[in-house]
Amino acid sequence: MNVEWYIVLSALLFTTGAVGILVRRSPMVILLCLELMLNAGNLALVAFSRMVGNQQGQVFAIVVMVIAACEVVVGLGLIVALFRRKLPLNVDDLRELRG
Amino acid sequence: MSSFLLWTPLAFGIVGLFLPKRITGWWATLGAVATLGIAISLALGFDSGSSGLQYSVDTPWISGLGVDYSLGIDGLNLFLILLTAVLWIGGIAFAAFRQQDRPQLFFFLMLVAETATLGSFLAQDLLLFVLFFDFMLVPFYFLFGSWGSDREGGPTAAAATLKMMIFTLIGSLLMLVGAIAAAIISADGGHLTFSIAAIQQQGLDVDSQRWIFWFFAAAFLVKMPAFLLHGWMPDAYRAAPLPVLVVFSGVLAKVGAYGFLRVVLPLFPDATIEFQEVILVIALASILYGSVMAFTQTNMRLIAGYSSVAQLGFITAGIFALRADGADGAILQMVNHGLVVAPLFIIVAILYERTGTEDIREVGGMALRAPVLAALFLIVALATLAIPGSANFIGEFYILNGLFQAKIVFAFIAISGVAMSAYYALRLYQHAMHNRKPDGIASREIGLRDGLVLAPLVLCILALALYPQLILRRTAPTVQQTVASVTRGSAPEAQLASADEKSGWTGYAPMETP
Amino acid sequence: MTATSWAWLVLLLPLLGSIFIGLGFRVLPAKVAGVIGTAAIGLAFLCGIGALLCLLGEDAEARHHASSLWDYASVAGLNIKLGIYVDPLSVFMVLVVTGVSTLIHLYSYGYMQSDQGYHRFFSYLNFFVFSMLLLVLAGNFVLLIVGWAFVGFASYALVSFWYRRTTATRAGMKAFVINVVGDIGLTLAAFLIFRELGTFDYGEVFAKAPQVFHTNQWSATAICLLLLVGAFAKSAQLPFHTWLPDAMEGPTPVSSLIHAATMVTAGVYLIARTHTLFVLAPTAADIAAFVGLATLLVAGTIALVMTDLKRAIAYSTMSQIGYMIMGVSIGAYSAGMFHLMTHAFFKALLFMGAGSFISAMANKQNIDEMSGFGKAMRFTSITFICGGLALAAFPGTSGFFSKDEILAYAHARGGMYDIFQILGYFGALLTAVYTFRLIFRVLPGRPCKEAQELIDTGHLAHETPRNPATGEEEDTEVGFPGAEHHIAEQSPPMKIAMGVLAFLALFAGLIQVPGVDSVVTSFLEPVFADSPLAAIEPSVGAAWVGLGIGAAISLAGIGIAYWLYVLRPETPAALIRRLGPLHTFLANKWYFDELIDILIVRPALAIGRFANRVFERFVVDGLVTGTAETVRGSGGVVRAVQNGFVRSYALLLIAGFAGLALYFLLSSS
Amino acid sequence: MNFHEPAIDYAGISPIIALTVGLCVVLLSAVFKPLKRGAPALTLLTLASTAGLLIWQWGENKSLVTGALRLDDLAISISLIAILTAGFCVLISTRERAVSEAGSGEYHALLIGSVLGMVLLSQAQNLVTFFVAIETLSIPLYILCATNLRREGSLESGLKYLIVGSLGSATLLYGMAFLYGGTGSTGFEGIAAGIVHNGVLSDPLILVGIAMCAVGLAFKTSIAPFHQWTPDVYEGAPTPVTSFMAVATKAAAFAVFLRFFDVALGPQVSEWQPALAVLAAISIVVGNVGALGQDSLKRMLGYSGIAQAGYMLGGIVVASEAGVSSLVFYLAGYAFMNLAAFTVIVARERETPFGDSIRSVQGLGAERPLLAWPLTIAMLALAGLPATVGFIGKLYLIEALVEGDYTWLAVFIAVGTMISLAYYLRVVAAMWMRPEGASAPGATPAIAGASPEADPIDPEAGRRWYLVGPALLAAAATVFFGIVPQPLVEFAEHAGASLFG
Repeated sequence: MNVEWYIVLSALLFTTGAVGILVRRSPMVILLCLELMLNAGNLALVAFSRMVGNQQGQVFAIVVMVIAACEVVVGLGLIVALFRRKLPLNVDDLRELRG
Repeated sequence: MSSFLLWTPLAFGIVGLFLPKRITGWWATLGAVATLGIAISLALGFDSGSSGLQYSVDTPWISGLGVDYSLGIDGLNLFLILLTAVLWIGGIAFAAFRQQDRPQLFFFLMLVAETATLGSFLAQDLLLFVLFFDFMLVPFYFLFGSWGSDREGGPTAAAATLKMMIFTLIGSLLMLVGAIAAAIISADGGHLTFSIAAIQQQGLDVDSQRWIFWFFAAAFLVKMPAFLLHGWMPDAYRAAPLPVLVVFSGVLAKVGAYGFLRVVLPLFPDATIEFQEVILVIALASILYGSVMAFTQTNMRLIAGYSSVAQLGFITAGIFALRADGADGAILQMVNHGLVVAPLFIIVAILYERTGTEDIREVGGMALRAPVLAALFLIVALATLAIPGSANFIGEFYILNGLFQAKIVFAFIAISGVAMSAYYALRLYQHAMHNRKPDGIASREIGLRDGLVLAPLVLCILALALYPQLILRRTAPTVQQTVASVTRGSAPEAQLASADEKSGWTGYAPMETP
Repeated sequence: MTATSWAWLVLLLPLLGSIFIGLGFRVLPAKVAGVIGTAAIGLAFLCGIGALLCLLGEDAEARHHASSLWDYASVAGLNIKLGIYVDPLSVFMVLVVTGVSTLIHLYSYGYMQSDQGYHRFFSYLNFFVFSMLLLVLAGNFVLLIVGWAFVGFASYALVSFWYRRTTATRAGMKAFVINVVGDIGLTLAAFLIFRELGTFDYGEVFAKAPQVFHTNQWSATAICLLLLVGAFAKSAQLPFHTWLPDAMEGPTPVSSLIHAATMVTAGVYLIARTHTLFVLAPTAADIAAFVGLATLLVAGTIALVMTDLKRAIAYSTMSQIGYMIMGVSIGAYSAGMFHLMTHAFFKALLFMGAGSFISAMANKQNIDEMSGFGKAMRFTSITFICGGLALAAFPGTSGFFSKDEILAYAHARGGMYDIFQILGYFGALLTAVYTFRLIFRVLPGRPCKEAQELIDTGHLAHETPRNPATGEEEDTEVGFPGAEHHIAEQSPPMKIAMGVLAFLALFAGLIQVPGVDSVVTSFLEPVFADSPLAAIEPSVGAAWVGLGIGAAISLAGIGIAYWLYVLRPETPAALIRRLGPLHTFLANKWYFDELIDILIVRPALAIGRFANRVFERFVVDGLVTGTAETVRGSGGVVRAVQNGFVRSYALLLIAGFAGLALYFLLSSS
Repeated sequence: MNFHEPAIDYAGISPIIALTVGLCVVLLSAVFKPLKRGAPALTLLTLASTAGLLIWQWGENKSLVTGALRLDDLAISISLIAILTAGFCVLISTRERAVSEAGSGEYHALLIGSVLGMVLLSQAQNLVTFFVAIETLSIPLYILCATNLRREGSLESGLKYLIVGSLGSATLLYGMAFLYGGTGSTGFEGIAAGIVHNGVLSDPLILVGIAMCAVGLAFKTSIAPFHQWTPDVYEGAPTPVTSFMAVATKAAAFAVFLRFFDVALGPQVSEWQPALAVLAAISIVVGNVGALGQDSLKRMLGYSGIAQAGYMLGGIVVASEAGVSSLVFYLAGYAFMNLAAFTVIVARERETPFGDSIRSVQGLGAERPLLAWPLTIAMLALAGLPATVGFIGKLYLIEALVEGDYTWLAVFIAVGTMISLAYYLRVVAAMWMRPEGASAPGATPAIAGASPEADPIDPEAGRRWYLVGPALLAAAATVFFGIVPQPLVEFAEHAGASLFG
């Protein structure tokens, strides 16, 4: 069993995330999809680090997890703020800024 | 010394910003006079025999980019500098006699404009030239936009001015690219310098000459403005405040023509020869179109404006005859045209104050109570139509002679512009001064103060009419050299036809003669 | 003092006079201005005499001098000096010009008295004389052009002297523009001369030309034709003549000085001056001769029907100049110049007379309304008749000798040149008829209203003067002679001027009587020595035969006129009825104005309108606005894409990435 | 057993330490009542000391933390620009609504955090630090954008920025993964070596990797077509934050852009050069035409920022020392112009009801010359007119481009500049001239000002030293370096030399 499979899987994850962002309206789900994409990256990193045989990739992956966490936190914070302001939790309704 | 000349107006302008409203005008006038003084002292010390640069300054400015602060005076720019100095006095003094809104700013900008213009004449470094050339527009942008007049049914002053800015900067920015390209290509990996002399010495290959030539030509032709590129002119001229228009149309248009002599001919000789006829065609189109438009317009400003289009056409044609006499005439004509168009606009302003209109159909009979004004106007009008005996005639005579000897057919077409100029210039004069006076128009004699502005300019016209040699003699050596740089040193005397060697009616490019 | 320094003085005096009067218009009293003006010209005349004496003091070959003040504009191989050229020809012209001008100044001194623009008038008049002298004394083609244009301007200024008259200003414009066309012709000729000979200087040109050009070489012909454009425009020859009749809008002294005596003859002078070139280009010379002939006939026919007194005389001027052009072109140089001189005398005189009549008629110029002035204005009538006789070439008068000399020469030249003699005589017949038509219509008969008043009171109060052309009321403010003014004839200066001219008109011919004496010819002889044509001389016998025919024709003409206008006053009307179309054709001056209008004026204006309404708006402006709109439009697109949907932003981002990735993959493989 | 402590170049990382310490202190200051007011001062102190340390390190060229960072003049110069901007941001944030909303300490702490990210980013020469830095930079910004909780737009911009930004970083990360996979290293040199080693011109892994990284970076530098967040976020975010974002983010992102492409992907220069050139051209066009007719000044500057980014990208395209220096020079100049502009906008936002609409500056020339001049100068400089640093910057860039045989891109810049005049001068006209028929004052105030939770109006704002001062300062610098550019040129040349020396 060789590295391709892992890459294919991660690619699938990545696309799923991307498509999710494109089709879903709820900011929550969109955050999830972003997570998905980041983790696709992680998977690829780990797989590659196995392939090339050094640890840099795995270290990278761990760092990424931390960062991903931060992003989610911020994202959720924003969503809460929106909710507090009684704003619709639907990205398509957030288009006061345009043109 | 020449940088002294360059910065004096600016210095006065900055000081003027902090003076009380009442006296700023006079302060500015003083500044302009001081500048003229310096200019004259330079002219007096000018060695008319030599073709080289004099009073030159040359110190590195941005050594990292190979830009030098280098100025210099030679036959090409000496009299254009004097013209600038003279006309600015006219414009500023004329404005100083009148109530201006936000005077400090107005006169500050006027003087900034003078420095910028002088800079573009003095600059001997290609990039410095481009810099000043572009910078000239900034003060005029504010002057036109803020002190200009909106036209009902037409664009506001701001809009008209914006049009002018964008239009004229098209060329200028392309010129910037062209200038940099010229320097880099000619440096060819070596030490990068923008010094015109150095670039000329190193020379450019023909292919790059071709496109760079057009980048520069675009800038200069728009500035003049030449036929088809004059779209900005009518609106801008209508919007502009007249004192500013005096210097604008008097001097700025010339910078374009000057650029051809200073930059294009020396740096891109092959391209110049290659495109000689193209430019000549544009020039002829400007002459004919400008004249035709001039005699169909009814707005005095536009008559003057389109006549300048025609005149600049003559000047361009003279330069691109690529003969010493043509180019000599071109420079002489630049000065002449500046000297006639400026008083013309002052007179338009004076008439406007008396009649409240700039439409020649609504004025008339002004000569009745204003014989002096009429006389001054008459002289200006006659000079405008280049009546033989005026320096303008000598200018056109040299230009057309050069053209005639170089490209005879073009000369025959071009000269028809002379007849039309006779018509529109006299038409302007007659409609304003003669015939019956419409009711409700005050015919007042020109005031002493305006006389003080107008008379000296007219005197300059008369003086030059008596002795155009004054200019010709000093410009000739440099012009000779500049033209020779294109025609590969074959002096015009060599092309001067004698019985045996000459070609038929079709005309010949001068450089082809042995 | 040398001839040249006299010549410089000749130039200087009128210029000073003009400037002085012009600047002093506020301070100088009117009379003083007039005196200064007249004096300046008078002194110039004396200086001219001085120059003449100097020349006569030298032997014939040496009688040409060039002198220059300073380099006017000489760089890059063009060597243009402020220089004059003095030789018998120029001196001859100087004398004619200054002489006649002095008398006309004298006349104007009285005639313009009631005019507000007195200073302006004399300043202009002096300036004109200066320009004319510059024209004749110029030492190179550039200065010639300068003088040429200056007289054009002076003519403009004086034609539209009463500048509140729309007709006057329009006429002035017409005169000026047509003259500029002439200037352009000269300028191009100068360029061509420079191209071929490399100089503008008379001396060098005339010296080099014979070596450079072989006969009828294209360039020589071209030069001459271009010169002719100038000459015709100035001398009102076909087809450039239409400005001259309109120029009669100016004050009458102007018509008499500029449009009869001096300026309009400049073309003749030019041809004579450049005869060297014309000899090398016989074709051009013949063309000139034929144009002259055509003009003299056309103008003569028109003059037959003109009812406007001044315009009729103007056409007669055209026709007389036709004689001169014909003469100098076929080689009768001295004869041409001689006719130029005599014509100056009698034509100036005729105009003065006409001026008096017209002012008596309160500016009505229509001869149908005039009659009986013979009794009313005796002196004027007598001088007018003298002028008429000379013009009609009545035996013994000046016109008689000068005109017939030309025709005799044509005969002597023989060959096709006989045509000129024959048709010339026909022209002479016309001349006699129309001249005495005028005289018989104006002088005899039952005095008309004005004339009657004159006889009764000796002075008459006009109704307010009206512009004969438009009928609009003249405003006397600009100095148009006011309602209350005395008949000019009374003032002595005018009488002197007219008297002297009458004398000259009658007897000036006697200085050149075939077989008796030939003052003009022998004086001008050195100038034309180089021309083979000058050698041709009609034998005395032939000349006298010619004179005989001439006398017969002139008497016949006068007789016809008498029969038509005195014995059978109704016949003209009958003739007009009979020959209606012909009459309308002539009365409309052969429709030349209309022709030019259709061929040149209208097209030019149409182009202008097109440029203004269509081209400027749609092409030039369209170029600008079009570009601007396109840019703005694309801006709209960008902003439309910026629709605020975050998901579409994401989409674009991903699409962009896809594109980029694709590019890399494709470009590398 | 013996323990080798790693050799740590404390001097080298001292700026980072300083920032981190400052970050903690400021954050804590929010807790202690007495220090509450002092947050801005502390922030300025931190920034100043960091700047000092950076200047002390000027001229160094060494890699730190076992090759994770590289401290050289490029990094230092960029960091200095970022810090300068942050300083301005602190000043003009005084009395800003957002600050009170978010709490002074937090606000400034976030600001420092972002600066820290930038300093790191400018030094990063390893994929990991690269990614970490870019997120350290971004995440605080997401929050800062949303700090004006009262304003819907602010929150919206925050969320939009977050979503699209994370998408960008995700792409970036994935690209990094591929690069790592393709070359087996995360260090820039390592990657370069790897590329050379497996002679990759055809390795899809690396190619896609490059593409993705390019996207990620292009996004941060708001290069079209990855620009769309820019106008919205610029308009929505509190103006001081916008100014900080507009300048500092661009600077830092361009720094790593340079390092990454010129060092790591150096070997493949011929591959990515044309691609980037096209991107540059696109953003020049998009940015300039998009900015036409925008009534919101911030939005307009957002679009103009896109165009300017396009110009600057030229400096990377040519991949030469001149390119780097010209880019650094342009960034420095860009900082001054933008800061001047934004400061004035802040002032007007506070003293007029028009928010950042162009109407807020109408007649400014007569009313508040001290604000009008800076804005005018800024606009003329952005338009690249002579006697301002903007002209020299363009000159420098064009020189680099022509030298690098990308003259057509130079022509693009020229044309773009020409279009840009239309909207820059519109602002100038509004200040000094009679209003154009188009934007004559109408009834409805601008969106920003109109909404019920409009910020309170401070009629004196136009006179406050902390607004006028920075504005004048920035404007003065703009003109000064336009007339005496030599020092700035040398500064930029060092940066260039450090990367290619």
